[in-house]
Amino acid sequence: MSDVAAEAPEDLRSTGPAIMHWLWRDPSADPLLASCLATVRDDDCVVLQAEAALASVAAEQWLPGRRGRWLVLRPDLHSLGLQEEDVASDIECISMDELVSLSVRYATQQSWA
Amino acid sequence: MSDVAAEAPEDLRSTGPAIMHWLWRDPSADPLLASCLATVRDDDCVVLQAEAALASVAAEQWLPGRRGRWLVLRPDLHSLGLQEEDVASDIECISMDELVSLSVRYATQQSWA
Amino acid sequence: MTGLAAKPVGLAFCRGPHDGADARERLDLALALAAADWPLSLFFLGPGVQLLRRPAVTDELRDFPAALGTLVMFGVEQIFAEASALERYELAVDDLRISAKAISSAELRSAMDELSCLT
Amino acid sequence: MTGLAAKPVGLAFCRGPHDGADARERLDLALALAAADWPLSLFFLGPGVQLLRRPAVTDELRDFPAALGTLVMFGVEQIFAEASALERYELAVDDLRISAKAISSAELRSAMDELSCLT
Amino acid sequence: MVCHSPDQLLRARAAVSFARAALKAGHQLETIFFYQAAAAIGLATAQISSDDYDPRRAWQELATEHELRLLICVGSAQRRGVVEESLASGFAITGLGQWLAAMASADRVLRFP
Amino acid sequence: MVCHSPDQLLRARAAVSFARAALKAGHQLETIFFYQAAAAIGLATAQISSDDYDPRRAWQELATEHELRLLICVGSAQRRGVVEESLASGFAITGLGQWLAAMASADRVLRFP
Repeated sequence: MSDVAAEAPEDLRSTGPAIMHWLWRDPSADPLLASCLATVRDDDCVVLQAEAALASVAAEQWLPGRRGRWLVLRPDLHSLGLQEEDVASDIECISMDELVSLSVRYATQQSWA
Repeated sequence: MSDVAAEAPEDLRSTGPAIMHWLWRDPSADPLLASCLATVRDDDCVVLQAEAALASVAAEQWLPGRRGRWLVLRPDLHSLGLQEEDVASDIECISMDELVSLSVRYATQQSWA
Repeated sequence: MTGLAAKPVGLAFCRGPHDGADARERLDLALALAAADWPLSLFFLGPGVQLLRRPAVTDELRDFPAALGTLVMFGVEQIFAEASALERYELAVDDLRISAKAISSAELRSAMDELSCLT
Repeated sequence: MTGLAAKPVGLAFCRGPHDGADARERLDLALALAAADWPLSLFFLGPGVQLLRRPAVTDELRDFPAALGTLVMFGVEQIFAEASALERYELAVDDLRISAKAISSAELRSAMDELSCLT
Repeated sequence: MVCHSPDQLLRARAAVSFARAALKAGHQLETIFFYQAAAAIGLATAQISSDDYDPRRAWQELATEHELRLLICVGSAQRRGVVEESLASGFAITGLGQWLAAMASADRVLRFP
Repeated sequence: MVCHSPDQLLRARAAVSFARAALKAGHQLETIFFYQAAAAIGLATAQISSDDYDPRRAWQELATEHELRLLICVGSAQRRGVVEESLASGFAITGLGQWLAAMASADRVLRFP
């Protein structure tokens, strides 16, 4: 069985629908982070919710080799004492209204918590 | 400031009393595991309590370069579906009575949870 | 949009057996869905694979095997365990309490594609 | 055995600001000890260093700075933050909400040696 | 389906404000189902510090404005001491059957862990 | 000082059986202080499945046998809806002052997170 890190990206060229992944835990205490990273496809979307928003700061460290569209919510950033400037450049800062309108575009939502 | 992994063992040759460290969390979700490992001295003792008992099985993976005396409680092993044979050879399986008599020998107890 | 009932529901077990009541309460959810003949797939991910460990002795704290056995009795067959997690916790597929298929991340993703929701 | 009061008590903050009520309730403990003039050392370890982050805007969820400021007012001076954790969460010592000393693992261990208990 | 404990404030606010934003965007939302630790959100006897975000009040306000049903799973409630006498106004205790019925009529179900 | 939630069964059993073993070994143990999530262990209205380990009953039995005081911190209790009316027998609600007094007279304090 293949290891998470050894997974080749082309294995994920599935024909299924795109998924919106929701991450919820502080990246340093999240045993599911690697599992999530390994299942994300280029047309997927990943939302760093609540404590997971911390992963948007030292993103190279927490989220190496990420694919897909990555999002973080502004209210979460502010409650964690972070500013938009702290966030990695390829991660978008959005509002809750934007998240709602984005989420209906994905047939399946998956919570990693 | 030195990194946890780069810490030289000789830095820990303190003259203070030995400490009993208590680890409590599943090793895959424990952000404090590295912090604890880096402060353990040769004359210390580390108890893998509750979910932390899982670290006694794939110990090379979870607890690399460990120093000191390592313990795990038999009731925890059993409740996690593990047997004494599963435990790494340098980790001792003990009873709660043995833990009590050991713990009074250490002036300070530190919970990592 | 189509109704949820058109495709199977996926339930993901991501926490260990004694890490709070999470595993116990998600099993209740699985039992309710299975009893209502709802098509169901179960995923054991990360620390959740520990739920599948066959116990050496009966656990005095909480009895999981009964609930897992009932799910199999109800005809739930789509049971998957994350291969990398099995490895990390030193679990062999033959040692599991119920029969589960070890899947890679790519296979996990393909299985997710078949679901109406995964929760 | 000597009484606990002979040496300072160490309190370790190991969880983030919004990971349950842990941080809030440990601050209450620190305030009670400080108010009783109990010698006290505070340690911010792992995700706990996030409690020291100076907020960009006031947090509508819960107000930590007030309690931390009170501790400083009560004369608590022994405040330590794990250097490797500060680095991991990209925090600079100058950016912290209250003045804390960044310490290596070896220094953390030496500081622990001075305590009657660390909890 | 809301599953987080009432003291996980980031998660609690995420759930409430997602629901509010979805309603604002014209989505139909009928039932909020409280499962696991979230059952304690409906506990009237729990005192919340006046400075803190209050998930119980936030849900009550949203429910009143939009005629939402706030249903707590009976199993989760019993485990956490939430009984009819200690139930906050606006909340009701119900069985998993109600959740199944809501699932059957919904286009999607979102979990807030 | 017991801090874990009543549904963390491994931790709950560890605390009870450590206390039992310490008493058996002749150590003096007078006060068990319930703080944070452990306040809910003293909730009489919480129903525990008859098959599961029951921390509330385990503490009650130990307290009766050895005249222990089971003290719940008032702040933790209020947050979790533990009030005099819902308090399990054998438990009492108290302030942090009692904890300070116990600290002052004890040789050591152990925390079970």
